Amino acid sequence: MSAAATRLLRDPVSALGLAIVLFAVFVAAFAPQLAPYPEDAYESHLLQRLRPPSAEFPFGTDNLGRDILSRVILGTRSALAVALSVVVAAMAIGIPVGLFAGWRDNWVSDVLMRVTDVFLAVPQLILALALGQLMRPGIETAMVALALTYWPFFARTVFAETRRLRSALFVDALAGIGARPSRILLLHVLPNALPAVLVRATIGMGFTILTAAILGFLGVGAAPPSPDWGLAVAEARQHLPEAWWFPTFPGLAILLLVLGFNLLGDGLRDAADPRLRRSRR
Amino acid sequence: MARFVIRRILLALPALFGLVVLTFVLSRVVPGDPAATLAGDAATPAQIAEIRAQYGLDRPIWEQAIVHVRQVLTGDFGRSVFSGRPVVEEIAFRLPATLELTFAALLLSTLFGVALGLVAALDHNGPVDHLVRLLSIGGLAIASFWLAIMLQLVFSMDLDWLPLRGRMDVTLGTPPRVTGFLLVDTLLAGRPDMLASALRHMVLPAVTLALPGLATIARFTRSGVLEALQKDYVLYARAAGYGRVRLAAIYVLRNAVTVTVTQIGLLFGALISGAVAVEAVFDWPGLGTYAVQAILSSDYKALLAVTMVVGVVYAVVNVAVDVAQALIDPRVAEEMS
Amino acid sequence: MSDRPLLAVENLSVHLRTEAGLARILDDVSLAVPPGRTVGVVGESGCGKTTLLRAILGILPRGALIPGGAIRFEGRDILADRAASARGRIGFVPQDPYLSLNPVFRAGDQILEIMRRHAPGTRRDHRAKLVELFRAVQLPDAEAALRKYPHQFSGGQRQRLLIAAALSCDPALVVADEPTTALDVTTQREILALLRRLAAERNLSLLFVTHDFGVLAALCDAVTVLYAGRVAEAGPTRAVLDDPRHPYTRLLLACHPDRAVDLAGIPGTVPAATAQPAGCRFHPRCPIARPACADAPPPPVALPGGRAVACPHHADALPEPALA
Amino acid sequence: MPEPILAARGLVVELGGRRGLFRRAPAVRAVDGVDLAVASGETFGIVGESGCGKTTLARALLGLQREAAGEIVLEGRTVSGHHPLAARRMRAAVQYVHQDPGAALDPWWRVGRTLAEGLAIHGVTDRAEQEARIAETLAAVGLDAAMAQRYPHELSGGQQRRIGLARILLLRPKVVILDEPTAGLDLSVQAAVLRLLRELRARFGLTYVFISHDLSVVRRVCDRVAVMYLGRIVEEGSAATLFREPRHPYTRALLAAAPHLDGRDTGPSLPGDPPSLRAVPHGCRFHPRCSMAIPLCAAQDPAPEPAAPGHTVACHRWRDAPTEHRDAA
Repeated sequence: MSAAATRLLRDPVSALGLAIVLFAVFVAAFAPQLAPYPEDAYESHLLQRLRPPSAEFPFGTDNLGRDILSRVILGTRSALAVALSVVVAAMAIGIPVGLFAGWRDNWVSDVLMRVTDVFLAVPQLILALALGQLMRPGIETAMVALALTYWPFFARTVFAETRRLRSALFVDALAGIGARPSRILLLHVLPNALPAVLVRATIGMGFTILTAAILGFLGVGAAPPSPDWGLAVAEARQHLPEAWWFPTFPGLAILLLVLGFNLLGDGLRDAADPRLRRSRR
Repeated sequence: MARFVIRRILLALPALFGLVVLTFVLSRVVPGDPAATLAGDAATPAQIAEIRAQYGLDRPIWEQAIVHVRQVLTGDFGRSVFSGRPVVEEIAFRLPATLELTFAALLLSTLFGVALGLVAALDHNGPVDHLVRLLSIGGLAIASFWLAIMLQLVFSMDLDWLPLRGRMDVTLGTPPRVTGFLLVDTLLAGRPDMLASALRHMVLPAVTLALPGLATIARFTRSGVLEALQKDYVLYARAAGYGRVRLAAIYVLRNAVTVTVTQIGLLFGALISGAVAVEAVFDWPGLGTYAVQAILSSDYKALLAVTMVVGVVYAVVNVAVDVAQALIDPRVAEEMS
Repeated sequence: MSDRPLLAVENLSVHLRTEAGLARILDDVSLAVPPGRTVGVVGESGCGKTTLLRAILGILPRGALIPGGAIRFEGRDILADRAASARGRIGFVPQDPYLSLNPVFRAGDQILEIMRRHAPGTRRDHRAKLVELFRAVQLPDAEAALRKYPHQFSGGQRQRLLIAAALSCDPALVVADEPTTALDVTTQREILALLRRLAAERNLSLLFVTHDFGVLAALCDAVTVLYAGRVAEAGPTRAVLDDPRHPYTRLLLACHPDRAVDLAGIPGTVPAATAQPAGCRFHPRCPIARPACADAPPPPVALPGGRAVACPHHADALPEPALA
Repeated sequence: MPEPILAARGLVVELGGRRGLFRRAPAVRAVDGVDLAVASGETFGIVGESGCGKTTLARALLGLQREAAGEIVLEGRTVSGHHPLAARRMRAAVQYVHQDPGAALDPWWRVGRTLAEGLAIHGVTDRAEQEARIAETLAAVGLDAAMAQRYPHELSGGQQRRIGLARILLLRPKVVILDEPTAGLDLSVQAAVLRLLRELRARFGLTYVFISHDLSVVRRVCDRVAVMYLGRIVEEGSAATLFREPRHPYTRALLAAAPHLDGRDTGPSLPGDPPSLRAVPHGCRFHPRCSMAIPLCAAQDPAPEPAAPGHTVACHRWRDAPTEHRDAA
């Protein structure tokens, strides 16, 4: 494990990803302290609307005169919180499903994987939109919808890993010395599948932030006056091309955070994959 | 081969049936009263009851399920709440626009993605490789709706090189609708000016939509080529004196694209998702804008139909992907039978 | 034909840059393959036999250095002169028939591509010749075999395909890398018999790399024994097997189940290529090593009968426990 | 012959049979009616080419693969007819060493933890006792106790084989099934491993079932040998007799094919590849490749019959085969 961590940090690209993610976590944790105008989350100042970037407002102000930098900082917290809850919830469903379906080879596992396939057959966004619409739009609904659409990815990943490990020689050897399936699954298969799950989760964080932003942009996620990044981009559309800074900075925030998770995920994948490990030397 | 195709189509049917069931379950299991949701916030109990009766929500659940399945199988999705026209008709009108856009994007991402992935793999750990790696990670990090707006800002509003929105210059009118695919219809109408306009309108949406796919394809092609290059048969081919170009561009690439082709199938879902946002920004009159409209106006039937149509398209694409794979790698078809 | 060898490896050294330092994989290796003869190269894993073969075929991995030596084929140095590259004139039979053919192309097309680059004639000529070759290697239904994919052949048939590929450009020399290791014994025997027959019929020279002394005995006229990148001993196969002279060869043959009086093994392990001992590379494991053995690599000593051994103490008896 | 420690009667093992929701895979009989008896303290060799069912037979004896029919008797007790977990518990006296013991270790666990786990599964949970037994066993296989702190990938091939043996020996088995214990090893390492196996057998009073395709090794280390072809044992006898006077045509072909140091050419070769288990020939399974086949061979499956005391052959024509005395090499 420590060897993998060293390898990860030695790779400049994934180290950069880790730095971005840690930075975002820091910003989210101290958002009220870091934001120049923390009250701008909800207050509006119509006299100073749509000001271009300046020393006073580094990212400019929006259509309600709110400081965009402050709102970008404040939006980090909800972006991370949404992504984390969605990924954790998706893991809570997907891992047990994948583990069971991968380990057993009967009609139940067939049914589980068919259900997973069906979920995968509908584009996530459409499914999330449909779910969101059926249960009153809002950020909580969006989170439930995203979790319900993302778990199949974990199920697939864990299924594939479990199938691979099930025929691994060391699992066979454990069965050979009389180990119970529960021991093999929990102490051996699951830990061996974890690197793949971790990679999937990291990438899932980035993916969820993106999708949540799309939902916000389309008006079925976060609702005003929440400092949601996607929502901000949507609000900015009416004020183009004059207020170019208005959509630019929230969008860059999305890009940076998602990039951080993707870089980290990519590095983790290489660190965890022994085949690529060899080729990257 | 024909047997393989038929078999593959038959295998897709359970998944489609599962989708029908899933849409039903989701629409009934979700918290809250769907009738109340459909009726809107200001509805009176009487209105809610009316809607419940109208949608058959007051019947026993199994009866609802049978009605649902029968309606979906016969393509009877009812009328849109929003426009009052049959949902099927509306979708038939909009589907070609979305397909045209997604296929254009797919073409762009496949062509450039495969080329970039190949070049990166051949320059393993070199500067080109790092650049493509960054691009392939960055391409997946950009929110499509934001990229669309930024491109509009630069290329339409600022530079005024490309049209801002829509599928066609309004002053040109529209060609007679034959296929619904504008690129085809303008050609059939013999209107090169219209074709040019349609192409110009397509550039920004297609590029926006293509970027994530390009990133994915470049990434998988790269790793596929790298993996194939390590195989014994490559060493053997080198020892036997294959030419370098042929080795990389044909011999190895064909093995690598089996992975890529699978990704194209999976990508199609992401493309449709992306199309929702991209169509919204570019006012593209396709399924994506229709879906958003349906959501914002709580048009349950329209949304159900969109979900089903997208599921069917997705299934068709994946059957095509499997057939393509069987054509590339003869072992695939034999494993199936 | 003169007695000039068809292939001569002269004082070849191959080093490889690795993370652990410079790996001296081959050091001052010489061997010769006379026309029409079958020469074996034998040794345990890590002895450098695969690298030797890759150097001859011109497919050394990236990062490989050739600090010295030459490989002459038909008189020309194919290491120094890329234009003299002997592809086509040197056929290659790889180790693993299951992995050496690209699964997504027809086996016949893969061989025709080699012929397109290295054999004269039209595609039609090539096809006709290939069918004839398929018959020569006893592939069932030669015409149909052209159209089949690799996975549609059994392991033994695939190795026949690869032998046909090796012969497709009328080579003077065929280089084979343990071509029977992946096969069952009955199939191995057939492939060995086929190689023997083809070599005789076509007056081919054969360079055969193996770790199996039994295969060596069945096929090769002469043998070169490698240890840790150096030649330990060379000579006619029967003579070397019946009366090995290098301490390594003697100990190794004593480990063979057909021969071992007792299963002794050899103390120690083969050194890593990045940490080769000074002097004779076998001396840390050698029961008759003397202090001087650690000073300089022993030069080969010529023995009667065309033999050579890289050990000045080859005449000494091994102590009893080692050959107990 | 003394009372066997491990015996099988009419053992049938089917592989790959599965009923899913949408597919049904037919089963193949990888082992089809095998009788064998392993005497206590001997090394019983099973030889055959790839796909002959020797590994499946071993896994069935072990209990990892449930038998479709037949009976397995261990130390006089019938231990067949149970699902794998119960079968393994019942047959704790039988243990198995994989062909690639390095891959048989969990890559994320230190070797010591893996060794202790085996003890824990078998009810030895006291830390001190675990450690004492591990140290003792590591010494027995010629490894330093510090080796327990290593991860599997930090071990050499020879060390991995020794750890694989230690892991089994900790459980105090009586019968050890060795699956290709020398495959992929260099000659000098192979000799050391074989020597270690012999020492351990003497020291712990073990019985070996030795699966190998290397006839030279089998001849060297086994007391008795069974030759398998397409899921059947076609000949069985003492190693000395079987190698000197092979009776079954397949055994003859197999022995003739094995290369020898003396390089002699040994008779005609065996044409063709072994047929697939999915298309087992009628009658004698070997008859399509047999040079001595007569119409009877295609019609009737030969039953094993004694050719000499302790030597059985399943062939209609073994009496007609030329008796060829092979010299001992």
